Amino acid sequence: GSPQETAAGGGDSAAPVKVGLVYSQSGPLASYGKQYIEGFKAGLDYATKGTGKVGDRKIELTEVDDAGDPAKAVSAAKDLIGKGTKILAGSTASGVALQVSPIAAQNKVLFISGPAATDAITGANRYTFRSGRQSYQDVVTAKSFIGDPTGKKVVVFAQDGAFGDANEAAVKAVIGGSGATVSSVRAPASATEFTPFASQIKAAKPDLLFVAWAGTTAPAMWQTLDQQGVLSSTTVVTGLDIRASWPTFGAAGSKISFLSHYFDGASDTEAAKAAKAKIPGGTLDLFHPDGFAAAQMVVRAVTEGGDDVDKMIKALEGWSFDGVKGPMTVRADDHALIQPMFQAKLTGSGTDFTATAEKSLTGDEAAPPVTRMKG
Amino acid sequence: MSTVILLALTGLGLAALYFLVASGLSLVFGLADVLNFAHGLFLGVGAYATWWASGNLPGAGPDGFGFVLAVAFGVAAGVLVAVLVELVLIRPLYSRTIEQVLVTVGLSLAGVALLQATWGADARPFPRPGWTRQVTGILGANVPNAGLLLIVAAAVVLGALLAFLRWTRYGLVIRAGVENREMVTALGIDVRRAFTLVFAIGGAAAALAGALGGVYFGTVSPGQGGSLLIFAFIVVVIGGMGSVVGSAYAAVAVGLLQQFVNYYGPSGLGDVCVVALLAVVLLLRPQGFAGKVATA
Amino acid sequence: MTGSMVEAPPAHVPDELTPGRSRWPGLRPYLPLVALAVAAIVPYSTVNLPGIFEGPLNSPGTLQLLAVCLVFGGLAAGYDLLFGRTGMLSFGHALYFAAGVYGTDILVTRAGLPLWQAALLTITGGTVLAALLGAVALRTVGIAFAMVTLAFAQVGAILVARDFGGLTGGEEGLPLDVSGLPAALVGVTNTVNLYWLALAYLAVVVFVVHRVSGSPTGRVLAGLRDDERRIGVLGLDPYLFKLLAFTLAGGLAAAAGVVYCLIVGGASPHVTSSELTLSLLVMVVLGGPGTRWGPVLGGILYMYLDHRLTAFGSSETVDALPAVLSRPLSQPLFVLGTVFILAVYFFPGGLAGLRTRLAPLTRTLSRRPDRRS
Amino acid sequence: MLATRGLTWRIGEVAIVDDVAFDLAPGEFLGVIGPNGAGKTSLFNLITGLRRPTGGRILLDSEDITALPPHRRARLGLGRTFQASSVFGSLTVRENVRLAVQAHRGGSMRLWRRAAADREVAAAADAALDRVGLHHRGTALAGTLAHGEKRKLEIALLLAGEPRVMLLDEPMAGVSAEDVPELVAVIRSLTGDDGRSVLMVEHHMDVILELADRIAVMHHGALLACDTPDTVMANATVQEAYLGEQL
Amino acid sequence: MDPVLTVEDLSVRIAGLHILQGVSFTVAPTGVTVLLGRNGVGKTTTLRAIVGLTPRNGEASGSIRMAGGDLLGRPTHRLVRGGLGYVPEDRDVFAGLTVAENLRLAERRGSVPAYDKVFALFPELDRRGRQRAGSLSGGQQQMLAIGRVLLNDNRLLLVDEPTKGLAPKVVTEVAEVLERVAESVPVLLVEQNLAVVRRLARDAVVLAAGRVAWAGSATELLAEAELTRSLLGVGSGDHHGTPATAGPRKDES
Ligand SMILES: Nc1ncnc2c1ncn2[C@@H]1O[C@H](COP(=O)(O)OP(=O)(O)OP(=O)(O)O)[C@@H](O)[C@H]1O
Ligand SMILES: Nc1ncnc2c1ncn2[C@@H]1O[C@H](COP(=O)(O)OP(=O)(O)OP(=O)(O)O)[C@@H](O)[C@H]1O
Ligand SMILES: CC(C)C[C@H](N)C(=O)O
Ligand SMILES: [Mg+2]
Ligand SMILES: [Mg+2]
Repeated sequence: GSPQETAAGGGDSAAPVKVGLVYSQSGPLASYGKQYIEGFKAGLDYATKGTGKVGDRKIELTEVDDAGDPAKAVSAAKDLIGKGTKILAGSTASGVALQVSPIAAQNKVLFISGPAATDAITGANRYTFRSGRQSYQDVVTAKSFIGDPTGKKVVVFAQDGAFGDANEAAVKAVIGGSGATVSSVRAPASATEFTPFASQIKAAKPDLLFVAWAGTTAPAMWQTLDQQGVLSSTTVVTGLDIRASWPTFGAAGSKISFLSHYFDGASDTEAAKAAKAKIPGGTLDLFHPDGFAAAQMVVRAVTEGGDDVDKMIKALEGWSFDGVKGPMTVRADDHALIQPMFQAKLTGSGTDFTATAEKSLTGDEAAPPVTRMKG
Repeated sequence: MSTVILLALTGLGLAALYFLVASGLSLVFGLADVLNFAHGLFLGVGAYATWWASGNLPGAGPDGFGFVLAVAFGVAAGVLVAVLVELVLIRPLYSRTIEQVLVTVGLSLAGVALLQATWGADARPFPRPGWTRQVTGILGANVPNAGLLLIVAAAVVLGALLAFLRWTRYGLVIRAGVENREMVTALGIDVRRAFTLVFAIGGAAAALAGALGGVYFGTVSPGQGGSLLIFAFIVVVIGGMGSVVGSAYAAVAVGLLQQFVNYYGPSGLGDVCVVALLAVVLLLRPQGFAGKVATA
Repeated sequence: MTGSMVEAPPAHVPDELTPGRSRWPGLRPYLPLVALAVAAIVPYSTVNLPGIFEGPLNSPGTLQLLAVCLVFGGLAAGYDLLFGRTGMLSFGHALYFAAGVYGTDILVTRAGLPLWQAALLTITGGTVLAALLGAVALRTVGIAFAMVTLAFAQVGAILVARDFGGLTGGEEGLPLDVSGLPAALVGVTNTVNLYWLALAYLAVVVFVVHRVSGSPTGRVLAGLRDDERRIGVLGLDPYLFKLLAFTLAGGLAAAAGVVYCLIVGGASPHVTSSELTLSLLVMVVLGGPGTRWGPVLGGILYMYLDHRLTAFGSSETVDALPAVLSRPLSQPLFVLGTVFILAVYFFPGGLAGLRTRLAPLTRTLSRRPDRRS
Repeated sequence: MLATRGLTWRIGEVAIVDDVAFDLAPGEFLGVIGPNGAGKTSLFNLITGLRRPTGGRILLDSEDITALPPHRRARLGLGRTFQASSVFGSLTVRENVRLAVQAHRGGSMRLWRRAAADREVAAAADAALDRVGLHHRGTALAGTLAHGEKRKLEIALLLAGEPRVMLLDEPMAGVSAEDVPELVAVIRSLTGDDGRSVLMVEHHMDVILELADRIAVMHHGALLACDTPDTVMANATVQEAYLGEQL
Repeated sequence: MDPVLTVEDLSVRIAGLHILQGVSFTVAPTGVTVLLGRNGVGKTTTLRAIVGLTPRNGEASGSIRMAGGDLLGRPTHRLVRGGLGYVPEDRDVFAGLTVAENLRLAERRGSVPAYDKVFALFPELDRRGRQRAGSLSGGQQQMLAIGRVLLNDNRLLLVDEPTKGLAPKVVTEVAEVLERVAESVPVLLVEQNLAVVRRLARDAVVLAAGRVAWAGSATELLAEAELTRSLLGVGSGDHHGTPATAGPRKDES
């Protein structure tokens, strides 16, 4: 054999289409991964009308666990590409998405990023698409809570690192750009005691507090903000995480204004009904729509492009479709996924909480600014 | 002014949490000479067992006596696991310190993964009495009751450990046993039992820390123990390995430093300061604050 | 007691300092070269090893996995220069590896330097960093030394996570900008070149470590491991030699970082974690500290398991088991952790000790036919 | 050759070594005796630099070496053995001695040479092993040696460094009666060569009396007497505090 | 009289080395039985096998009987509680504990510790109760090591090189103490100092090459110059360990 040889992508019109899904089956983001794959399977079923086939060609899924580690994801991606896979999807974590995306570009295969929220994936290169929302869309939704921002004082409370940086930058651009003064309080992601930060926030007396915090310390953080009177003194906005996390907000939950990517009941589309019917448990959650949309995009790409990645890209660019959340559009310029976003309220107590939609933003209302395609 | 009080008291709460985690670690490390990376697992076991008991154990619950019962169950579970670990895994490896470290590393990986396999990776809300969510006004500062609970618990644990070391023969046996196990046996003492006891106490302290940590964080998740462990290690080392009192001082220093720097300094500096404190203490006084090994 | 963790990495006589006792004394020195040659032509083989690798040996996925394993084999061998051969327990070795990974990535991606310059600068920088931090940390010994190195590495981890000036990409990491890289290192079809690069790195490390251990300096390092005070009384400055070992190991780790960055195509904060140092320790002890091949094998095996267990966890065999078994088994870390524990019990002295442990067995096995006849 | 002036080491209030002054002439063999805990080993530790004195000076060839680290002193020709055998346990006996030879001859900071290829080092090491009668044990791991063999290896390590001043700390302790004469002969030969001096702590009085030119007596950290064997043995305090009633 | 201890065909292997290869001897119910032999012959190994301290990587076989029961394989702490006192070769006092704590540790359950007896023998230990054992001089440490064993009633004492590294005066003191102890408890003693042996020993066992080379009356062994030379490698006149010039020598006991 030759060391440079890779398996040929099947040009055979009846050969199965290989789709590689690299996502977190284990590791800290395993539950996001689980929703993603359930959503994907439901979406595939929906888009192929239950056949699992595009034309005569079966869609053959290969699932690989990356455990949230980019190195493992890259290995898996190379392995899949080497075996002739032309379509990669998955990436639960932003770090994974960012490192798999260049691999896809280098090898000219399609990559549809999953729940990873990082803005940097939008416009990363022409081979990279996304099936979920991005931080910017979160922030635009947050802005809708304060009406006219002119002259208002906004504080961002975010963890150190890229996720926090991205959110802070987005708030400065979106809300600061329309007249508000934006300042930030940052804390290490590993912090366990939040009183100093709560005190700093309180001292700043904001009109709106935007919180970008992911991780297991979130409940302690909310409790401290509540105890120190931050939640009752101002409008506090944050993203609504998966269902399992709702009870951890405790009493603080009802004092927060949530922006939401998705929760069960936020929409009542055909796709949502189909997804609900298909997934185990019958209750939709945060990242089911991402998997569902990814499958819809895969089917579209294969239907229009066959084995030709360039054609797949053409077929996806500018494509509008009805996803779980509602109408979605793959923006041709930078492959942002334009999609509706929601405002939500959390009610309930103990372990029993429900989210209700207060308002929904259309895709265009929540659209991120166009970025330049980098590669 | 009230900010300073608030920061000081919450800093002490944090210190108490560090101490609770570190005390067991310090005891096991200082007395049994085992650098126990599985301590985080004991923590997790305590937290999850408390959580489980409060939902499933008859009589246990999130409030009042039920809560005490749940915590007691959690502590018992921590003791059980620690004793099993000592008997099955550590005992055959005494005097092979590096191997012991490896086994505890392996155990921490496997154990936490097992918790995750059983109860999932996501944080679960932790059942706790309503008053622990409230605050108490002290000199104009709203001090969280959970923090005060931690401080009280830490003081009790400190007192109990000191009493154990000072007034029982076990303290003596174990201190001697670390120096020379064989010679303790040659004096007619079953030193293995004493070491199992140290693990049991370490496990109990860890499980209590896990349960009270659950109260403090409001949630329980598989990785919680591990993330606290690194600070606990720092506390143990700064305090002088194996000195329980030293750990208490070190915990207070670390907790307050972190809290105040986080408020007055730029973000992230709190952690850096703690790490710097560790480096400075060790460079100036390699034996740590207390400077004496395996003492009360 | 304070130093007891470090006193005795299970003692092994360095291979290099003992006379060989081989059955084919003439062939023995060439075995490593034979092994190297075999490893070098692996990419030409289409052999399929089902269950062991996903695809044939020459498939990109397999080569990528092998490349990662080889780099870690080398990294572990370099770490063993500290731990197994000099008796220094550093908990912060990940820092120098991370410096290699992030250094290359930042210099290539952010500063736009050509690869060779970036690599050179990074390795030099990593070595200097190790020398500087080592100079401070070596004022302590034993557990204190372990903790000071841990503290330094922790600061590194915090800095990377803080993402100053967007330089490191924080928790998301920093993908490598390949536009300026030699074409031979880019693209899945060129994975084989990365494999060869990793193999070359491993070969260099093994050669360096072997050479150094067998040198007059290596003799001093071995002495340091046993009795530092005695070395001083013999007229040698222990500090200097320890610093030398620390710096050399740091440089080798930085070089590993460069190669790893190319193989993985980016940097992520995983490489800064103290768990990485801990796993280096596991690799070395798993393999056999102070032996020539032990740490290499340990590193390779560890990384192999680390990567492959995720596949094992999601395989159908595991899924088919009852939930009590399949749930834990589908957690790669559960299996990895269990493997360590078992390894500690069943291979004391590491893989390298296996030969001696198996000796009685092989002897009885080979004797049996005689007796029957 | 070697001298101390007012050498003192205190831990807290207690003087472990108390204002010790003595002179060691070239070629002289000075025995050091004194009750257990008198500070003999501590004195050695101060002279070789393993401990820092809290007062006083140490002179080697009239040069003040008080502030030098142990390895610098060794380079100046100061060698010692340890009371509790301290050999490189995981190295072979031969490697132990080669290391000592190499440390003495320089060239230890050579990363890229083959240590085994240095014939001169090997030859010198073998000569030292021969001299203590350990040649046949060359390939054994030093850690597995029996007690008496370790004592001999200690002396071989000392010889390998060709020191001008040798400090021996209880070389006979625990050596079986059978091996004593042999070891005594080796130690006796130490001073035979060109003006080397020896300082030896020993509790076996017959050995001391056989070897020493002068005897120094330490008690409670201080130097009680330093004189010819006969004078010292006749000293009433020495009799009372050290020798006691004989068996 | 029946022996208090009977060792039969004792073999010990450590790390693959066959250190004891079938050692058999008995210890008389009164007085001191001394175990002699060159460095590394296995004297310490023998004592340790008797109290069940054969290291992990070693194994002992054969039989060690005391008052009928076989000791081999029983855990050390049981043996010691059953009345076997052991004074190890390197004293092994707990350096970090005080003298009083060292003694307290040696108290055995179910018997009243005989502090009076110990302090009568070693008044020094009483005076230095609060001192850390690690800061005691070598001789004081040796006294502590012996004292903590004497705190309890024993049926047999195993004492390994109690005079190693001790000043001549202390050697005499230790020998006197052992002499007095041996009046009530049988002692198995390992000793290199022939003067001490001469004074204390009633019976002698000589080990060579992992086996018993000679056993019998100690006086007989030391009286015959040829025997002493061939077994112990020293002329009987060479009283190693005693000053050649000083003081009148006491009569041999
Ligand atoms: N680091 C230390 N801390 C406290 N005390 C010490 C220290 N080092 C030595 N000492 C004490 O100093 C005294 C002198 O000890 P040293 O070892 O020098 O005695 P020595 O004369 O060599 O005795 P021996 O003949 O028993 O070997 C002893 O009482 C000892 O306990
Ligand atoms: N743990 C061990 N591992 C390897 N070898 C050992 C071990 N313990 C003892 N030996 C070996 O067993 C032999 C007998 O040792 P032992 O200590 O019993 O001798 P001894 O007669 O007491 O000698 P000495 O007079 O020097 O105290 C020696 O060769 C020693 O090296
Ligand atoms: C909190 C989550 C929405 C984070 C997201 N999956 C990311 O990794 O960016
Ligand atoms: Mg001494
Ligand atoms: Mg012995």
